[in-house]
Amino acid sequence: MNLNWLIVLPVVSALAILPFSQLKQVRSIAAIGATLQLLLSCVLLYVFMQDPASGMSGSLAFESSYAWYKPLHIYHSVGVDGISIAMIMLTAIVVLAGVLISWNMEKMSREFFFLLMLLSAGAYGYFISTDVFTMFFFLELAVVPKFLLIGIWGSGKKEYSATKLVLMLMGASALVFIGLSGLYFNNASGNLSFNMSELAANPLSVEQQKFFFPFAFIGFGVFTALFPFHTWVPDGHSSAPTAASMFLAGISMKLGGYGILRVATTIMPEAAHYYSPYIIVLSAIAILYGSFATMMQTDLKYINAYSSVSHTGFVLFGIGMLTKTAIAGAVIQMVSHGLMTALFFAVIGMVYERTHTRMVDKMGGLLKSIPFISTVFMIAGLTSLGLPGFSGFVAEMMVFIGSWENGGTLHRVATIAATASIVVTAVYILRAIGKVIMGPVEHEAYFEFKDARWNEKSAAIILVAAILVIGITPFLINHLITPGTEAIMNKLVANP
Amino acid sequence: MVQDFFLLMRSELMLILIIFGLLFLKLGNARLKNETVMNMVNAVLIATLAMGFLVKDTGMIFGNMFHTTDLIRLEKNILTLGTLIISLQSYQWLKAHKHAMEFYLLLISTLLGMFFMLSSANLLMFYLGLELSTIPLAAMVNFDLHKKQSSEAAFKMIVSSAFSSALLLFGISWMYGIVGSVSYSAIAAAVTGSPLEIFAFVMILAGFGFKISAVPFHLWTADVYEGAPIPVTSYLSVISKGAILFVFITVLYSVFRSMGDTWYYMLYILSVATMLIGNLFAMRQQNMKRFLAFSSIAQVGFILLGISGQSVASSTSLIFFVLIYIFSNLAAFGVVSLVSSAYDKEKVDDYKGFYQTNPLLAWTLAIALFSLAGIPPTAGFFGKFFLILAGAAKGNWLLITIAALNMIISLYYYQRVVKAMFMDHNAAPLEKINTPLSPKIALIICIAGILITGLYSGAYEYIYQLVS
Amino acid sequence: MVPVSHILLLSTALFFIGMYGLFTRRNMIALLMSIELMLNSININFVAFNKYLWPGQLDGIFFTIFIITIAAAEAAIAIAIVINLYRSHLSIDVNDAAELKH
Amino acid sequence: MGAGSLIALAIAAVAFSSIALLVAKLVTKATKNKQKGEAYECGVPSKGPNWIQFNVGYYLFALVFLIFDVELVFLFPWAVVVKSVGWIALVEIVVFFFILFLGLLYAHKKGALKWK
Amino acid sequence: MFSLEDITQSVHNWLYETMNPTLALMVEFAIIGVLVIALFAFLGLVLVMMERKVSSWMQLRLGPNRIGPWGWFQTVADTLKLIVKEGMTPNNVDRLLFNLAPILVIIVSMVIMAPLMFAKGFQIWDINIGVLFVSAVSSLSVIGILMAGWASNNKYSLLGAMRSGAQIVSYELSAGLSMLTIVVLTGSLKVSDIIQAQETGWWLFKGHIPAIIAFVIFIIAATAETNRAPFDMAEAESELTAGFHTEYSGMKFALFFLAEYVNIFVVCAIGATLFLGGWMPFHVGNWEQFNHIMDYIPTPIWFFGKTFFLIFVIMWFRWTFPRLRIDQLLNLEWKYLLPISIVNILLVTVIALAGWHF
Repeated sequence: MNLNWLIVLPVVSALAILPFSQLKQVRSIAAIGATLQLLLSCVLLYVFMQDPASGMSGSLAFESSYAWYKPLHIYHSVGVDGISIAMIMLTAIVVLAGVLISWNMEKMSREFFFLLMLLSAGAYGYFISTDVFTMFFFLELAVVPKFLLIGIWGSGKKEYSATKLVLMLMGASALVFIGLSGLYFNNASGNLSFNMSELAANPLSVEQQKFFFPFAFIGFGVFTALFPFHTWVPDGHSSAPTAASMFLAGISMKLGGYGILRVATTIMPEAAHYYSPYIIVLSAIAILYGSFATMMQTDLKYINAYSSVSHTGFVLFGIGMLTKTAIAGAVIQMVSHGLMTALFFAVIGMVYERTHTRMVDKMGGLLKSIPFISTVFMIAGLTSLGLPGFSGFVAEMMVFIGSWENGGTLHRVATIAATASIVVTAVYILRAIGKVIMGPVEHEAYFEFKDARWNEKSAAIILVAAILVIGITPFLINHLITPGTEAIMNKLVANP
Repeated sequence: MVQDFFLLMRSELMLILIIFGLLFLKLGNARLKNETVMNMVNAVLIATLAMGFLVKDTGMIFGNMFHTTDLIRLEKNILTLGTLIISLQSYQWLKAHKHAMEFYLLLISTLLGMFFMLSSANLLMFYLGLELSTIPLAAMVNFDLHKKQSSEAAFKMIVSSAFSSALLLFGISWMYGIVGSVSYSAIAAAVTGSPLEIFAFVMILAGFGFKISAVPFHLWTADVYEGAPIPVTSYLSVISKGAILFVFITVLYSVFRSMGDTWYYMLYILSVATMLIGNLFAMRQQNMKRFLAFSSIAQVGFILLGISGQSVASSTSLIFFVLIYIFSNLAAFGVVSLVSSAYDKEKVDDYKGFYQTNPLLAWTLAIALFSLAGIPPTAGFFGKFFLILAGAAKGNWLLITIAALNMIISLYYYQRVVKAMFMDHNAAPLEKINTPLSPKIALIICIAGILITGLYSGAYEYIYQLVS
Repeated sequence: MVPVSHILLLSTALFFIGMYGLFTRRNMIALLMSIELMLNSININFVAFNKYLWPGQLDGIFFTIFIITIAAAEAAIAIAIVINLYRSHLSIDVNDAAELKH
Repeated sequence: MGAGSLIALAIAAVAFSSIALLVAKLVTKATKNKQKGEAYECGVPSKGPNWIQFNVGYYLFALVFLIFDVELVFLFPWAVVVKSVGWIALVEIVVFFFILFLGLLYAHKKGALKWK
Repeated sequence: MFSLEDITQSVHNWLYETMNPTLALMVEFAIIGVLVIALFAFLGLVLVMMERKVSSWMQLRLGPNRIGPWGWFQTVADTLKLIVKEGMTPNNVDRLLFNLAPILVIIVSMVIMAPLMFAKGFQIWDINIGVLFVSAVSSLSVIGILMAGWASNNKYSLLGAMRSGAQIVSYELSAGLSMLTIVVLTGSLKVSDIIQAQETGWWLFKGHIPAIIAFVIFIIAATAETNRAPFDMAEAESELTAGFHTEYSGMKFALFFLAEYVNIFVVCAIGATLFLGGWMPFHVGNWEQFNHIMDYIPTPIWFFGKTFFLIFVIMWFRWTFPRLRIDQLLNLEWKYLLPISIVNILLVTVIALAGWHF
């Protein structure tokens, strides 16, 4: 199977949107495109699982390579392993849900869906790249659509948020770029190369790793809301339109974690060991800070945004622990958080559309007027809280177990501190659910509300289904990602 | 010999043909419409461009003063293409201008000067080409005769260009004293890096610094760019700068190759200063032309960084970047020019809500700005990435970090314009602008260039193959 | 015969006097004259080098002739611009030409 | 005699004129008069600034002259060697003059050579 | 054949034998200075007198006739008068420039003497770019004139100076081009070479039509360059009082006056050198006897004779042609003389290359 279809499909659907200007035409094209993407991802998953030779052996599958900038040794090479496929599935699901949620986007609909498709192209391209240059290309490709999506369709202080987001993310890519060029020039083979497997086979000297690892790590880390650089997350998420929030929190934040796994830890394993304590400390701070900050919030979007900081903290936390279970947990947390937060933002969007407010204090008793939406809201909240049966539980559990495997004192202390955040999470989630869903109905007008339309329902159902699949049958996803994580672990173990 | 002459100098001869044709038309009392003149010139420019690609040949004529290689031919073609785009874009402005023919006379003369400059194998030839390309430019800057600003800019332009020529010549004269020849090959063979040679080189470098407006030699740039008519501004910022850069790289790489270590540090300092100052000043500009002027200064900083790499990849990236820069900057200037000629508005604030009324132009400008900022999938990303990569080959990571941070600063001010167009509210945005055919074609070429040049690597590989 | 170093001293002094004039004078014509001074010092350089050090080739003399010509062309354009400027500003003082300031 | 003679001549000129001026100064008697220092305009009192703005035509001629005078710079070396170089020198100078001539025609056409 | 060469050579040798080289050089310079100053004085007296006499003859009157025989000492008396007149400086002038201008003009006209060959072997400096030197230095005089006009702070002066500047620079072009025709024919810029090349005949006769055209143009341009009538726009006394030297009086005025006459002499000397063979005697083909007789006439007499003939021609013009208006004057140069000169120089190149001259 040619992986490039994953890039071609969204690009084609984006271009197909351009000639039309009516919302009806545009959204159906987008929906068809997103559905095809999901189907293609499913096919990919199926083929991958079925192919015993390449599929589950830990090496990359469906590899192909085209010379792009030959004099500079830049190739457009693609390949996937389990981790990538999980990310691709996540992207496909969130994109489809996002398109469905934005079904009634009246304002500049053509541009909106065009950018959405472009964004997904960037994400797919990023996840399938095995050449760090193309990876970087797609990483940056995904930034500008975000800027425009937030700046044009957003709400609140959207210009400020958009500017902040684009500057921080581009700054992050600049750091990534330095790390990448360090790899390009200094790898042990002596050839200039951007190819991941070549780079992994010819690692840098330890000194150079120590120099370049922070660039790559911090660069990717900013995408995943690494502690001092997380400030774009709350502003960006809360100002963005619903679909863009879903995308930002659901996919975009995963780009960083994925990049750290692929580039920082796999190619520079010694440095990963060396910097592990710093990563742990920073991510533990992010987890705690995120959850405490969430408690202060009364705006639903801010609640979800800050909780995202906390949740993605687990991703970095798991990676920083450098144990197999923790890394697997981090991957599952990426998927789980992607789905959960997308669902949460979707449902916040639905609520807002009806109540015209996002303030927790000003709502109440929604369950009585819009039961479907309220139920979904509750599911999202409980996933976020980490209730068994939902995906959040699996992910966090694995991260904690994996963390405990790492016997360092600092690691233990950090693990305990991070675990404590669950309690805080429970507090703010339950409070929000209690105030918004339960309790007395705030306004008479609430009874006028119509429950979710078909598009909202289907978006929610897709996401909830995915959450449940992971939550109830975690071994499936574990099975999918194990070869990938093992490959990373082998690297880490071989180069202490 | 004669055959050589016609073959090697065919681009130059075409331009001379245009110049004389226009002169004769002017002298012969021809009452042509400006549009006719423009179409004629454009047609000949296209022919020149086509001819440039036709036959491959290299050689030297005029007692080894004029040489042509495929690379030089390509550089000339790049400049011709840029000039063609500018010529198409100036339609709006020239359509009713009294002196359209003279404008083309001067324009083509400067282009001819650049061609000679590129083909020079001798500092004398280089100097002649340089002056042929700058002196008419000063007159072009003053082309809006009734505007005070225009004259002021022209005066600044001519004084600073004369001063920089003087610096350059002073260096050349010392070089001549040391080496005894002004031909590139003789100098390259004789230069060893003695203190006196370094003194001469610094003077030459300062001269070049003025021409490419590197900080601290940039003071004239913004004023001149603002005062000049927009087509001239775009010509100044793209074509003339590009030509000088092409020569600069030849001079550095083939004439002063043996002093590479010395000038690496000079370029390092120049590059950092240029990027920083250009960016910091660009941030606070309200006028689009000044803004683009300072941004072009910052771009030069990146270019210097790329040049400091001293490798085949450096030259390739430079030429590649200039090609892309032509597309990007001309697209931006094209839109600014349309707006300016329609409403005489040049402030960034005037662009608020521009998207609501002129979506296509807004997108064009946005893509151009993103390309200038170096954001994928535009070609600017590739251009900038390769330049920095070329510079990074030297392993000076501090420099690379500064460059990377500067990219962020530059992104800040580029997105400011995009923000104004797409996001800011404006009760009375600029009305819909009617875009005539030729600017439209120019913009389409630019946008196509921006989108294709980067994603399709053919151009880069072609240049690389010619350079190495 | 005058030693070459004297001539070079003269030309270098002229060059920097010209540069000083360029940076300190405020009259546009004075600026142009300063530039001419610089260019002439370069001419002296070229001729001196040609005569004393490299009498074999004529490169220096050629260069001088071309510099003279081009300097004249430059001056012609510059003066034309100054006249145009004078018509609008009624002054040829650099300080009065301050439309373009940020 | 060499270049020194030029200096000798210049010194002689300065000496001659200054001696003449000095002698004149010594033998004349200066008288004071209020009207004497005024500018001479045929007895009519001078009005307005005397450094007047003169016809722009002078500038135009100066500019055209500048270009044509510089052409002479090239012609002198050319004239010396034309016989030894041969016919190609004629061809080259014809091209040179052709361009100059076009310039002159252009100036004429633009009315730069018309006294206004 | 009588020659001054022997005299100069023996003086030179004697000087170098009796004293050290530096001193000898100094003494030589002093001699040159004295000689040139003497020439100046002589020219001043003679030319002014000549002008007046020629004018009067042309107008059928006597001219100066009271002082000395036929009034010959009139100019001496005039000079004395100028010396005792007060050389005043008006109040509102730029003092430095005002006083510098006459000196500058004198310097120019004196320095320009250097390459002139007054007789066989009698020349101050046989500079190898003689013709270029003459045309370069002569254009400096316009600076003195502009200086005087500007410094005077007088409307008439300024106008006169501007007119004179425009006129001089314009006509310099065709003067230079016509000089070049001879350079093309000779292949040298050296005055002695040019004269030597005319041993077999003067260029005016040898050079066919182009030389004649060039000669005519040269004479016209020379008249204009020296601000002589009919090109005396600059000091058109009926409209501008006295042009650029309106404010000058006494000795300063005298210096201008002197320089003007010396300039007439210089341009005529150049004309004589280039077209009429300088000190070369008049030879006709192979009339050996005639040529021999001509050779007996001393070379300075040939030179001064030719020069004064040209001066006479220029003075003749004054009373023959009416004064031109400034537009006519510039038209004549830019629309007629310059194109003709350009065509002429091409023509002479063809002749020189084809060897059609004698």
